[in-house]
Amino acid sequence: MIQSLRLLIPALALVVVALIPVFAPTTQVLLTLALAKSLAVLGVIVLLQAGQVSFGHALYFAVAAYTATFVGKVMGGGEIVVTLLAGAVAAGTVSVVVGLFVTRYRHIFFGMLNLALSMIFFSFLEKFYFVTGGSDGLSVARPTVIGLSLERGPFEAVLFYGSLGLVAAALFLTDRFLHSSIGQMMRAIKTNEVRLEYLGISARHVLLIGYVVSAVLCGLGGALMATAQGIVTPEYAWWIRSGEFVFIAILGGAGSIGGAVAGALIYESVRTYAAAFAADIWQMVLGFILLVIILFAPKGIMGIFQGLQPRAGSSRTRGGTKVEPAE
Amino acid sequence: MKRLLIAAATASLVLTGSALADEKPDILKVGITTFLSGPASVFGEPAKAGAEMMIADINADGGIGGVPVEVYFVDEGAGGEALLAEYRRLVEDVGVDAMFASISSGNCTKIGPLAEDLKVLNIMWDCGTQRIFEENDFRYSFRTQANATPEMLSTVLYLLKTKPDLKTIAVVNQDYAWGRDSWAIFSTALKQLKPDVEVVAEFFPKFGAPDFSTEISRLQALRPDAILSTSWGGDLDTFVRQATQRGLTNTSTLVLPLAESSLERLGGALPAGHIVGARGDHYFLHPEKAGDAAFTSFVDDFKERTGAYPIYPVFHMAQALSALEGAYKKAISANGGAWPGDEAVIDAMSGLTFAGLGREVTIRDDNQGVEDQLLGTTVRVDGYDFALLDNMMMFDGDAITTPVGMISAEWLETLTPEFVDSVAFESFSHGS
Amino acid sequence: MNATLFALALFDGISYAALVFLVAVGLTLIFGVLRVLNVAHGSFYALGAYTTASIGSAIFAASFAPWLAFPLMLIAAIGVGILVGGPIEKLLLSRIYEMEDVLQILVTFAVFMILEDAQRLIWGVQPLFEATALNALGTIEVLGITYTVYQLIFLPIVAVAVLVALRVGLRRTLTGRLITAVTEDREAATSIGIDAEKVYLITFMVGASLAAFGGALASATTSVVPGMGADMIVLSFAVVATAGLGNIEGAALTALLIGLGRSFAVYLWPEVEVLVPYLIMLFVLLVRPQGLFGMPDARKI
Amino acid sequence: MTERPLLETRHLAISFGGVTAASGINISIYGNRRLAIIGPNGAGKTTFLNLCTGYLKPHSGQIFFDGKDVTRVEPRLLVRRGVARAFQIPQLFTEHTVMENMLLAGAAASRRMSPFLPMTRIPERKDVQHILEMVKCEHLSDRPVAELPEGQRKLVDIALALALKPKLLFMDEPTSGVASSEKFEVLEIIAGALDMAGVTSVFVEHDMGIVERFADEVAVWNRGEVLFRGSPQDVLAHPDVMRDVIGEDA
Repeated sequence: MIQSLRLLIPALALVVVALIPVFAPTTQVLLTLALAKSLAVLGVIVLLQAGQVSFGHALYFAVAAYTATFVGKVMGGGEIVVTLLAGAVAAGTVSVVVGLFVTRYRHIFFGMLNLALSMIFFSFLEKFYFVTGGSDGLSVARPTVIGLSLERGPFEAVLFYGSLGLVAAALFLTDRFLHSSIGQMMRAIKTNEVRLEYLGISARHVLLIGYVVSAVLCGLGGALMATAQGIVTPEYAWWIRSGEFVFIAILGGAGSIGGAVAGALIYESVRTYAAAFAADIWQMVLGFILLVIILFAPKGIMGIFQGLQPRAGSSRTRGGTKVEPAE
Repeated sequence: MKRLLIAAATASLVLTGSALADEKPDILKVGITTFLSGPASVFGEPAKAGAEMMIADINADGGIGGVPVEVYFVDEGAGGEALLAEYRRLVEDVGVDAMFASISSGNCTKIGPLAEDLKVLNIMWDCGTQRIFEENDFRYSFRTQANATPEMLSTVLYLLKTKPDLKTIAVVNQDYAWGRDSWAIFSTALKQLKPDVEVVAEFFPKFGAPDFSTEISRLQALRPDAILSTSWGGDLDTFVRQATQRGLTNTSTLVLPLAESSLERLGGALPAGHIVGARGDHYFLHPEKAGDAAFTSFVDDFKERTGAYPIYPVFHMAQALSALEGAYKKAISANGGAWPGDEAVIDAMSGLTFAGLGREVTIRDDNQGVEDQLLGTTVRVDGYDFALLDNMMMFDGDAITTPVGMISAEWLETLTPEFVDSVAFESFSHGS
Repeated sequence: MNATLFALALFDGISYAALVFLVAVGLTLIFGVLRVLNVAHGSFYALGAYTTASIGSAIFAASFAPWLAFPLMLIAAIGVGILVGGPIEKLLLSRIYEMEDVLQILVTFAVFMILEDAQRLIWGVQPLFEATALNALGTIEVLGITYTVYQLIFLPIVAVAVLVALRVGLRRTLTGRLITAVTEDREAATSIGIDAEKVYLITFMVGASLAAFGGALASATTSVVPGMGADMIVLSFAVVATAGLGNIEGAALTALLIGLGRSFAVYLWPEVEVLVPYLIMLFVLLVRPQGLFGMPDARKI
Repeated sequence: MTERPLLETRHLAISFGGVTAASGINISIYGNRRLAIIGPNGAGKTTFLNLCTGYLKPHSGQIFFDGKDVTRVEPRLLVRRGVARAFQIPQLFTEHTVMENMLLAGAAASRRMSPFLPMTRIPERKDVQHILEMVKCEHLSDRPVAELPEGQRKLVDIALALALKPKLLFMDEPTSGVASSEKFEVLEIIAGALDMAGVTSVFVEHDMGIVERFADEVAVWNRGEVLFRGSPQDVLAHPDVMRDVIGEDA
């Protein structure tokens, strides 16, 4: 009963998002890009549960995007199911190797090591330009969808509704994961890692699992972004993009997985329209929004939303997942 | 009289009855992507200022075909997603009639297929990668200037003509697609045209590198005859200044195909005797425009308005606007004076000849523009506190542009040392 | 690689390291005391460079004496530290010390975004270049290679002077001791009546001034362009993490390591040059998780 | 034939910057007993616990648990062998409720974790509920631990350790921070739970009254050494102990 109520609001929200392009068709691609980004942000939020922030998750975004592109090239266009899967698997694989190293670290060091690794990959993408196309990147051929070759219009529609479905599934599974024992142990890393060790649990191991989950989510987002955009560039791995994921996570509300979607939708809209109507100061606009959110609503948009409904809010904060300002 | 964008009127047949008259719009909307943030805004901002001035002139004369032009600028520096999203918004929501995109070759590559999907006239107004029309067959995209191949080939030609005894060369390029691509073209051409030149060092410092001290030390030890750098903006300025400060310019000749855009900023830092190019025949003291009142008054107005002389992106913008105007005129006349449909304007772009603020440019069958190339050697002249160009050569665009249907790399491989003397060019000296 | 080339690589590495140290040391100082990783640090670097270059261009165009370039750098740096750094600490950072480090970093990230656009609004996008200071010192020939005295001799001297001044300042002066006390144990320092707020403010202004000073010194050798701060931040992070967060001498040594690594890379294997700082960082942290000079902190249970 | 000790240390030594915190400790801890460790501040009591539970690695010496060498074994691996620990400052998961803390321990103990089964529905729920009842905290199930008073936090801390079904439990001052009027009551509950669970325990304690009442055996620590060991009565009657330990403590 509570479980079904808990899912009602997100389900309604997704229906609303699904209907936007019906009334404003030109927003469809923008929404698809925002949904792709929201998957990456979801990944960042998973790590935030353990109190860890990665300033290098663009690494997985880029690894998956380039993998999807190369797989598409090898297949001569490719099949979207295969390219997305390949991207996610590549991100997952890299994250196991990197995770074994970075999960030894916490907080600033964790964040900065991730940053360093993503910058190495960024430089690599720019350097090996005979393979990666350098800073101009590579264009991504339009893949088939379950064997069907689609024109731009139908393809974009399929991509949008497919992304929506993917995001819904990712939200559901991530929610289940975070409420499982392992997910809760992630939060335990944040509050008391020593005790976790004295329960016989390897905090590194738990963090590694969370790290891989978050990387796979980021990877899915990156592969989807590459497909929707039709191009991959090294900018996918640039540190400011990682910062942007963290930004969106906080904007949406780091404690709530729904915040990933809400944050990404709002961020993309603001960014796009700011770039259009305040071309000279769009960064400044975003900076001020970020400051206002952190100073006056540190729980993000979802926090504001929950604040409006005290009942729903208090019942959720308990078993759920929220990031509070440190006491 | 201040009309600048004089489209070369091309005689065209009036195809009676074959075209339907579209309703004449109140406004002709044009979207322009340009860099307003990031390092490339050194090109984007002057181009934007130039566009605003030139469009004001067009509108003062009644607009294009009697329709005033309204312009929308998009910041390429806002990143790929924002750019593509905004591009779509302008085409689908605002309903622009033409898009000018873009400065970055990467963005041109991204936008090419999108323009095909959206079926919108897309003028690639500044980007230089030769791949665009060699690897794609676009209907809706056109480039109203040359590409990297003629730009680099003309640089090699100028270098060999002015330094026939060239023995050694080194390169210091920015580490991104342009830096790598331009070196690939340059070195391929050089190897064909003068096979015995030795490349003694290849440096690709990262884009935006603040310091070239180590590279300069190394180059001082190697003492190559010439040092190529296709860098631009702050990177080029820094490199040239550091090279001059440390005396590298006394021992090697700098070959700087994009330095026309840095001349004024470099001020006294660029000494005489170094080779400068302009990505086309773009120069605020264009040797053939000295008596052209429209040209000189634009240059003066631009200097007055922005505090600097116009640089090649401004000239590229002029060409794009001139092409747009020319295409509409051609299509209107083909339509018996009635307002043409979108597809008719696209058709009119093919084979169009137009002129911006330099020589005429013609759009070929593959939608690539053919443009002549101007290079010169720096000279210090009284009355200017920065280097000007002397010993200029203007190379014929037809001879140095990859033929339609060929890939540049393959075409360059077919060149021989005799090519150097066979290419047509005209010489000019400063003040001539 | 012969002895001459080795020496040349050494010179180039040292002069580059000097500049890197000057920027990174401010970041590490701020982190040591405030425990905030300041992403906006790169913006101070850029502001220092812009201020120096634009004022310099104006006054030297009016034929002021070239030696004024040196005091100008110092004044510009201190001005940026106090007038920009001060309000940022007072109005923003002072409100977030109790927050999670994620939020703290993001606040400085927001400041970075705002300052990036602010620079463009104030100075436009055309590269600035003002090399009066560098030209005033002339050149020197070493092993057949011409160097600028500014880069080869002046910058390393300034870096060493700053290092010594910081060491002495932190140990011998009252303010320095207060800063050290807060660095070592924030609670204890506050409990014996040290005004931590004031210490934070002063430290932040000093740190920001150091970054701006780095920018001011760099402005004589490089073009001042939009976006110049973004790269500097990442490099400074690498230095600070490799050194051990909050460690000033460590930052000096790491800067030297990175500077030399980079210049030797240019001589031996130019393709890996950009990767050098990160590779050094990864290698060091693999062997010593807390950085070269960092102390592992054990939790009391 | 003598009984094999559950835990045995041989010549265990460690020092921190010249201060010796353990100087060759030899001690055997036998099953089904409660051993109290007493001694003045700085005698090395907590260090001994940290060594036995793997938090610190000895500079020399060995530790055997259940006859096997466990020197330098990581805490979490020691836990899996049956050595649990409660802390002087309760170490809890402050963003979770009491029940969630216990469920984390339950999940940790079984180490069978599905990534999609909600923690609230794991099969170990019954076991941990029972342990909460043993420490008389079942009524606190849904309270966030951050809200609990110190005494109850101590109990939950011990319950977490018991949920691991250890053979041996180390407790560092189980009654510190508890109001003196409640100390006996708290220890009564702990002792009852330990008996019910059949867990051998070692606890550091300052209050002689509590030692006398709840310990089966007492070991006296001083300057990193075991000064004396015996029944509570013997120890409390020993003159050195009276001088070195009680004298200071009183």
